[in-house]
Amino acid sequence: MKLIIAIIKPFKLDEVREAFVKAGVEGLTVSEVKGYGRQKGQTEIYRGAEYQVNFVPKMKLEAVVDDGAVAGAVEAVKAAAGTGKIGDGKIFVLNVEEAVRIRTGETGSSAL
Amino acid sequence: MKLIIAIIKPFKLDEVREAFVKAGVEGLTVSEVKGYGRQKGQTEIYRGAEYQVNFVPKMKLEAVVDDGAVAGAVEAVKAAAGTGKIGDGKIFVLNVEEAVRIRTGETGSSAL
Amino acid sequence: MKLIIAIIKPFKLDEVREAFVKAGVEGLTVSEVKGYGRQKGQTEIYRGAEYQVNFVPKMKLEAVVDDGAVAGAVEAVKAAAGTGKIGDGKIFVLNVEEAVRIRTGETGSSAL
Amino acid sequence: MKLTSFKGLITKRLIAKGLSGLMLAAVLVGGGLMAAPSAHAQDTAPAASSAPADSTEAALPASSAPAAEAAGTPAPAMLPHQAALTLDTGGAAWILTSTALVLLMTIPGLALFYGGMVRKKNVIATVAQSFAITALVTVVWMVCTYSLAFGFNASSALQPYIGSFDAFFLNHVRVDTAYTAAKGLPEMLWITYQMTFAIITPALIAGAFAERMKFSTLLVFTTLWSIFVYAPICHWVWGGGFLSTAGVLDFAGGTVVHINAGIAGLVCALVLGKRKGYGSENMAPHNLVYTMIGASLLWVGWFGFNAGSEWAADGIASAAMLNTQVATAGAALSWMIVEWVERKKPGMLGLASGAVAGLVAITPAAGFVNPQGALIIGLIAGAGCYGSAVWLKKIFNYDDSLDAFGVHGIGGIIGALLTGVLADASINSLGAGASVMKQAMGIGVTIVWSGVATFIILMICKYTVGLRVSEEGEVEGLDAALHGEAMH
Amino acid sequence: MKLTSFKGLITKRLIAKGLSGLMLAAVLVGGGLMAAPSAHAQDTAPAASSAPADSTEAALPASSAPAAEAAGTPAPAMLPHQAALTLDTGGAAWILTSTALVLLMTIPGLALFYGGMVRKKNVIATVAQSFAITALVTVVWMVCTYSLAFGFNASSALQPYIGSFDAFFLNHVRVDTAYTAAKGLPEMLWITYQMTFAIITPALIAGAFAERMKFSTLLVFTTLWSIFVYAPICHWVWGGGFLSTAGVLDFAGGTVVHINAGIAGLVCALVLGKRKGYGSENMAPHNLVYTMIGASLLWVGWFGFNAGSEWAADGIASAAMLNTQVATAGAALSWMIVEWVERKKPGMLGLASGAVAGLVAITPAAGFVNPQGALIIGLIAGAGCYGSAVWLKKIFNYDDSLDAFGVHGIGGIIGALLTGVLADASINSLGAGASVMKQAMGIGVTIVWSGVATFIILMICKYTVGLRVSEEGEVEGLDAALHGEAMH
Amino acid sequence: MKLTSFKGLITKRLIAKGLSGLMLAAVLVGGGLMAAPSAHAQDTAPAASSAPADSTEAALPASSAPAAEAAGTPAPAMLPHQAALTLDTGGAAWILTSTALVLLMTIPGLALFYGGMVRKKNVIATVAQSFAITALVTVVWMVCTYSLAFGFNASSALQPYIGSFDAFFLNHVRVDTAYTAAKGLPEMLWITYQMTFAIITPALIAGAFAERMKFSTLLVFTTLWSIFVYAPICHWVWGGGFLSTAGVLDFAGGTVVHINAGIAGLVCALVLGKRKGYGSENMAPHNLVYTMIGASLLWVGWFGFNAGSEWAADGIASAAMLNTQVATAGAALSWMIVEWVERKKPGMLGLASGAVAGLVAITPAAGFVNPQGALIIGLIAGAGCYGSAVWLKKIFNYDDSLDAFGVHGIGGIIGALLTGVLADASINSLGAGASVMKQAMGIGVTIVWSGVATFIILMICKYTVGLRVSEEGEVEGLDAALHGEAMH
Ligand SMILES: Nc1ncnc2c1ncn2[C@@H]1O[C@H](COP(=O)(O)OP(=O)(O)O)[C@@H](O)[C@H]1O
Ligand SMILES: Nc1ncnc2c1ncn2[C@@H]1O[C@H](COP(=O)(O)OP(=O)(O)O)[C@@H](O)[C@H]1O
Ligand SMILES: Nc1ncnc2c1ncn2[C@@H]1O[C@H](COP(=O)(O)OP(=O)(O)O)[C@@H](O)[C@H]1O
Repeated sequence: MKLIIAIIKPFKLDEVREAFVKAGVEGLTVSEVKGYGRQKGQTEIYRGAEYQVNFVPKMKLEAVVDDGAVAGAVEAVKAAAGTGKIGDGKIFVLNVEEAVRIRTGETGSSAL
Repeated sequence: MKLIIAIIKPFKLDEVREAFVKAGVEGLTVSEVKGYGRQKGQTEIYRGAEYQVNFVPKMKLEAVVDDGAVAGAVEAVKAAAGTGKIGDGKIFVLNVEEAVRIRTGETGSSAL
Repeated sequence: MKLIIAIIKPFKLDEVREAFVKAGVEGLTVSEVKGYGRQKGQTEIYRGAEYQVNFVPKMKLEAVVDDGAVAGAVEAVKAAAGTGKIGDGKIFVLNVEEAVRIRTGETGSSAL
Repeated sequence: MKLTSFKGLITKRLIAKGLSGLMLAAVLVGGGLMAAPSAHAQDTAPAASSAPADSTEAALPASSAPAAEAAGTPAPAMLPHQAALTLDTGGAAWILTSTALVLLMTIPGLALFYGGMVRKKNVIATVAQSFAITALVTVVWMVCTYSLAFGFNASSALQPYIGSFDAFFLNHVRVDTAYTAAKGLPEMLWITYQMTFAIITPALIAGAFAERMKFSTLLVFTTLWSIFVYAPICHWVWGGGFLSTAGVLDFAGGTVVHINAGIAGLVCALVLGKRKGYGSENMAPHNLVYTMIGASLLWVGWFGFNAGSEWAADGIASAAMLNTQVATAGAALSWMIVEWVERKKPGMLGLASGAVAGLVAITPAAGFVNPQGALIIGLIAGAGCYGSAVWLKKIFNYDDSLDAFGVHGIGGIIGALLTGVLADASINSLGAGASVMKQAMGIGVTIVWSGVATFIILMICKYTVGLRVSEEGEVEGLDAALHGEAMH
Repeated sequence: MKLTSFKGLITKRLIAKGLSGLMLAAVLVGGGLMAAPSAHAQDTAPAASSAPADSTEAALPASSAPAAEAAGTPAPAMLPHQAALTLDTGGAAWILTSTALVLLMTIPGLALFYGGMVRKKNVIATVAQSFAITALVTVVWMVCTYSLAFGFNASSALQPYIGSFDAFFLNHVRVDTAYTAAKGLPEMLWITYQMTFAIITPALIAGAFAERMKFSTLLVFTTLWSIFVYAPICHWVWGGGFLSTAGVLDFAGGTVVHINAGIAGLVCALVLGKRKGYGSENMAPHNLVYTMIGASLLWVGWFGFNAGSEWAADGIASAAMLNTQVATAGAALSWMIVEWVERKKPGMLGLASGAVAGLVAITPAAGFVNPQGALIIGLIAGAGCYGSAVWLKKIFNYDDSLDAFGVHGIGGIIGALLTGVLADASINSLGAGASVMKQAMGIGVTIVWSGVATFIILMICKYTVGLRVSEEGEVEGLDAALHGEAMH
Repeated sequence: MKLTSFKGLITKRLIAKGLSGLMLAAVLVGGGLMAAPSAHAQDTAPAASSAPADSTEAALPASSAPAAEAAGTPAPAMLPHQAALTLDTGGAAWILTSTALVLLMTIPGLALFYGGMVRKKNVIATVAQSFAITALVTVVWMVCTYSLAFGFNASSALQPYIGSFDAFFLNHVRVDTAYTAAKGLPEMLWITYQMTFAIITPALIAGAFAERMKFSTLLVFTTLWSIFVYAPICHWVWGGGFLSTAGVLDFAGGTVVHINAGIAGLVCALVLGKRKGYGSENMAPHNLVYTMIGASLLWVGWFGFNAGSEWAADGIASAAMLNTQVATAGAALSWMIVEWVERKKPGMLGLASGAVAGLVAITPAAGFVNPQGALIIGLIAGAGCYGSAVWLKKIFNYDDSLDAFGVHGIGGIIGALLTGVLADASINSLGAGASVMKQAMGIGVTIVWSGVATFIILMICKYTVGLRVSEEGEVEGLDAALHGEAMH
């Protein structure tokens, strides 16, 4: 099994979630994060004080999928999350050694 | 060393934390996340507008533990986090290549 | 490629970000987390009720870097995040099998 | 002393003469200003107490210093809508308070009521609308709309339709002048009190186009709307225009403020179109505590709106306050019950919406009905507005974001009609003239003028400054897009 | 004109006769309504000024229009608690304002004070309690509790214990009637002003069972409690009942409102039991800014509560306002200092709690003591309530969630007793009759009746609608469980 | 009856005699208290109406009961600053209301205006400052500052500079006494009303040292500052001191409150130094909804501040209210426009800041100028304060965190000077004496005294309790560090 981490633009969340589902991924976990990269944050100005925000709001999606499903999922996410503009985000893939469904105790792929 | 990721129901946080501690895990990191899976979110209705919330609030616990402690920790979490109801959550195990305690510079298991 | 996870004290965020950049890391993702470990949270007292907060606020930085850049990055972070006081935090290194830049589809190191 | 209610005078047939006489005086004024006061004083009696009475009253210690001084020197010329001030300190104290209460309704009341209902990314932009409208309308009112609404037009042919141009920039307004219909209150107080009504009306409309209109457009729209929609309708009902002479009863603004704002809101919702993601995205209120604060301040401030509209601290003002309280409570409960049945759970949003529906519906009736009547109005308004905000909106499928039409339009109509049914002459002698037909006429005229004029103004905005923010802006949120600000 | 204080009249022995005579009149009323007014007018003098006086007064310009008209026609029959209105415009202006201020105390004041102290998942449900109670009690008051509290019972045997049924649905209330104890104010204003007291009392109790009671239960409880606890106690102290004749001093509601609500709260806390996780989970206030806003609006609104209870704008009202300000400040500081010593840090919650403790304690004394006395009351109340909210609660280990008893019960008792000690006849002649024993008697009666009746009402709720939300609901949070709403 | 304005009296040359006579009387009082009243009554006429007039007025039903009683018995001795109360119920009703409105400005108004502008970790500490200052200054005022500010010093050599010590702890204050300059209001009301001004002034200063001063230091600083800076300056301008006799016009506190607080703020900002991370960290306002609520309550409450400063409900009070509304709106718009041009986007913070700038600037002019003048003042103040808050602060590079100086100091100076230019005698006869030179003199004196005294007080604090929180505390946030509390 692999852990797919996708960092995307917030307003793409629903589209990407649907893409995951279409790609056969039945569950995922989302966290609100702040990203630093090529895309710069907007500058806040108030009463003359000027401040360049270093971080831009992003969404981090984490989904553990079967080895077989990885390629398809990655493609799907890429398609759904892309706008062609800077700051679209990244996809990372890590190896997962074990998975357990707490409710049933099932392990491995059947736990997903 | 392994990274144990546990996604659980929010009100189970304290019980699971204690379970980790009992299993000899001395530290962990928690983040508030939103989960998508079999358990569906409640529907919000306001002034006739109806909206099915896709995500349910969850807690994500991350703990890096010695290889030897993994099995016990996973069992402990499973026991503590379970309610038998859908949405109890998942446990994932990943491999960790290195760990460093910033304060002392210790590395490996002694850094945990 | 490796995923460097650094858990640090919140007010060190900017210094650590700059350290990463100096070490050649061009992007990273930050999340607000709560940490449990040796450092204990402060006790809240209100109208006689006393409550020991188990968790202390921390920042989690995640950066995927080239294998070659790992050592330098870890050193840089250690230097920047350290105060010598308990609760300075941890650095974990995990292996990353694939990385994709959504905007361009580039993969591997060039996606970072 | 008891204020002779202007609304009252003109609804009484026998006074029609006095009014036409007033017009005459107004014309004379055109001819010779010096002649005006006396002529006016005589012709409009009992609207204005006779000149000698004035002077004697002016001599009383009760009158304000300037008036006293004026008594010595020959009084300077007055505009036809003006009379000498014969100060009613108790009444003045209550209206000074009421002015503060009605301003409180818009800022922070309405700002929070609306601000809590939008998504978090738009809350600053939403509260900024109420705040900016408050500042803008204040200046517009001082520059021209007060004169257009409450001035008496020198031409008796025009007076039924529009006020005068003589009091632009509050010209000729002095510390010792009063408005003819409220001689116990300094005109400057009258101006400020009425100004707060002119402020909240466009602010209410903003609920219909929330989360998508440009800020610059809001300013242009508000300016034009105040001049071409609010000022004339206010003049027709309260400034001696044709609706008041026709006997339309509107104690505190059901027609002028709420139906007017509601219809304008509906037109705005239809012309601007829906918010991006309407129906698919979750647009649930982001902070119902803000909405609760807003609804509460609207409730409290409405005492100044309704009980203040008696322009005195007396029995009718007390009746208006009691009726406001009872109707609001009744509406909150009836909305809650209907919602409980249909949605299975009663919500804070429902309680707040129901309360506002009741406040709106009792507005035209506050000083005319008895408490039992007020309870009936409230119960009907709560359920009725629930229906319009929930079912009507679904059926016709338009995006009246915060239900400006659903609550203010429908609530105002319910209240205006029921005023004709439930007016009780033992509460207010003017109630004797009440008639559902007259009320319906007033409603109809308001709907037509407000609807058409609002549409034209929107078209002007559309082809000049434009109506909506960019799509990215709408997604990013109006706080950042329009104001470069954010909630941290 | 100066209002003749009803509390005053009946505390003065010589008036006892007049009152029994009043009862007599009340009986006559039963027999023949037409006969009542005159009979009443004579027997209750000086409570009610004599009929001729009335008519002359009615003739004064000062009286309201309807009254003037009434003067022409034969005045219709009045209920024994009513008198002809002789309008005091300055007083009316201040009480109209005070009514708005006291309503402001409950919504949004108390709603925010409490809402900020609960956990985030319960904030909407908590503010909804205050808002729903406001709507509910308004209707109950209009339907029956006003009549039960302030009506004069036709039976002189019953009058000491309960009011009449004649004014249900505000029957017989007119724009030109006044309450005998406040002839300068329209009765409709009196009704609305007193209504705001009836509203805040049950809303205060809610602090004791916050975060666990069902919403439906809240509505049933509030209705029964208003009828069987608030109405009678209000009648005993302010409606001419046996406590007022016994000379118990309660200027603005220390007994009727605060001790009453505090005791009821304690009973609720004991019967409902603790919140799930009490003691182990962190239940610290989630938003002390809301709490600060609430405490501030309580403070400001309390001017209407205390200074308004003079029912006029005069020297005693001014003394009440000054005393309120001084006592509140003193209590905030003394709570802060004790907390600073014990907890090492002074908190915003402490400043707010201390201020409210001072407001509660000065309530019964506001118009009776001098500023030095007010300072003493404040300093004692701040430290005393800290003790009860922090130590007492720990010792007896009950979960009075937001300290309804700790602050209102204890604070009210401290204030009621000290009123007997510090009342200054040079401030208010009624203070001459002050006695700690009488005060203690009033406190005792209130504790017993409020405690027992509240317990019975809770039992009725328990075996019908049930008391607490489900355990899952409590964990999930009342916002979602009860109202299907959430803070986003 | 119309109140004879004290400011007025002493600006009129011919009254100088009366005043010196008053001093004489004051001395006599020292000799024989019994002799004082009559002497005082004669010498200060027309400040005090003659004794017989008093008694007759006292006989009127309009006067308060205690006064009436007093009329019977020989009136007890009065302090030189006191006169017998001749109650103006309408005026009293309005000032009772105004007192509530001005308190509302500080809590929760100013608390939220400032609380929203700081970072989230400091919001509780920031609102706690306003709340604690309210409690502390109330007690200090009652103990000594009222007497120092408004008492008449028995020594005619000292009276121009400082009040008396005779009214410490409000000694000799009775329900039937009034302040000589406002005989229609009970002195206890006058004390409470003026107290609210003494409260908000130090609370305003807090904006300059926000996010870094110790709480204990705040309490010490506020106490000393109230006694040594506020009390004397208040006495000079409003207590019959040398600035009032010199003819400086300050209708509602431009000099006493705003310039005074602004200068003190600047000194604090310079002495305390910048916040850690100033310039590098993002210190943008964390919650502009709180700031909007605060600005709105300041706006609404300011009606009590400005229109209340007429001490009556009359034409001039109405002018003050209208002018306040117009100037505030003008300033909000002009700040918005300048910001729109320079920053490309108009912000909610800008609208709120502009409104406050307008409120500050119109304060000294409110009852002296006409509406056109008010609009001019507003437009200039909005742009002017934008310049000082944005450009000036950048140039001189100091950290006036929330622009106490930028808005209140500069805004107050603009208003005070323009009062000299735009005062209109047809609005207020006192305006006749207006002169820019006199105004500049008043400003200069205030700047020097406030600047020097504030610096000395800060030095005392520095070497005793210390000024700033620890660096870790500043990083962790003042909520946790100072109060052990947090927003959840
Ligand atoms: N090396 C990295 N490790 C982890 N997250 C990264 C890394 N580089 C970028 N990110 C995340 O991806 C987001 C987008 O990256 P950015 O460089 O701004 O645009 P693009 O994805 O088009 O190159 C960043 O905001 C950050 O959250
Ligand atoms: N494949 C997955 N990858 C990552 N997180 C998952 C995955 N499947 C489920 N989750 C997380 O686990 C939570 C519980 O899963 P769900 O399917 O709802 O119930 P259950 O675990 O009992 O089957 C989800 O809300 C989500 O946060
Ligand atoms: N085994 C672990 N797994 C994951 N996170 C950990 C682990 N141990 C500690 N942490 C994180 O590191 C933070 C600091 O650790 P702590 O033991 O408090 O101090 P130190 O880093 O000095 O040992 C904790 O608050 C927690 O967030």
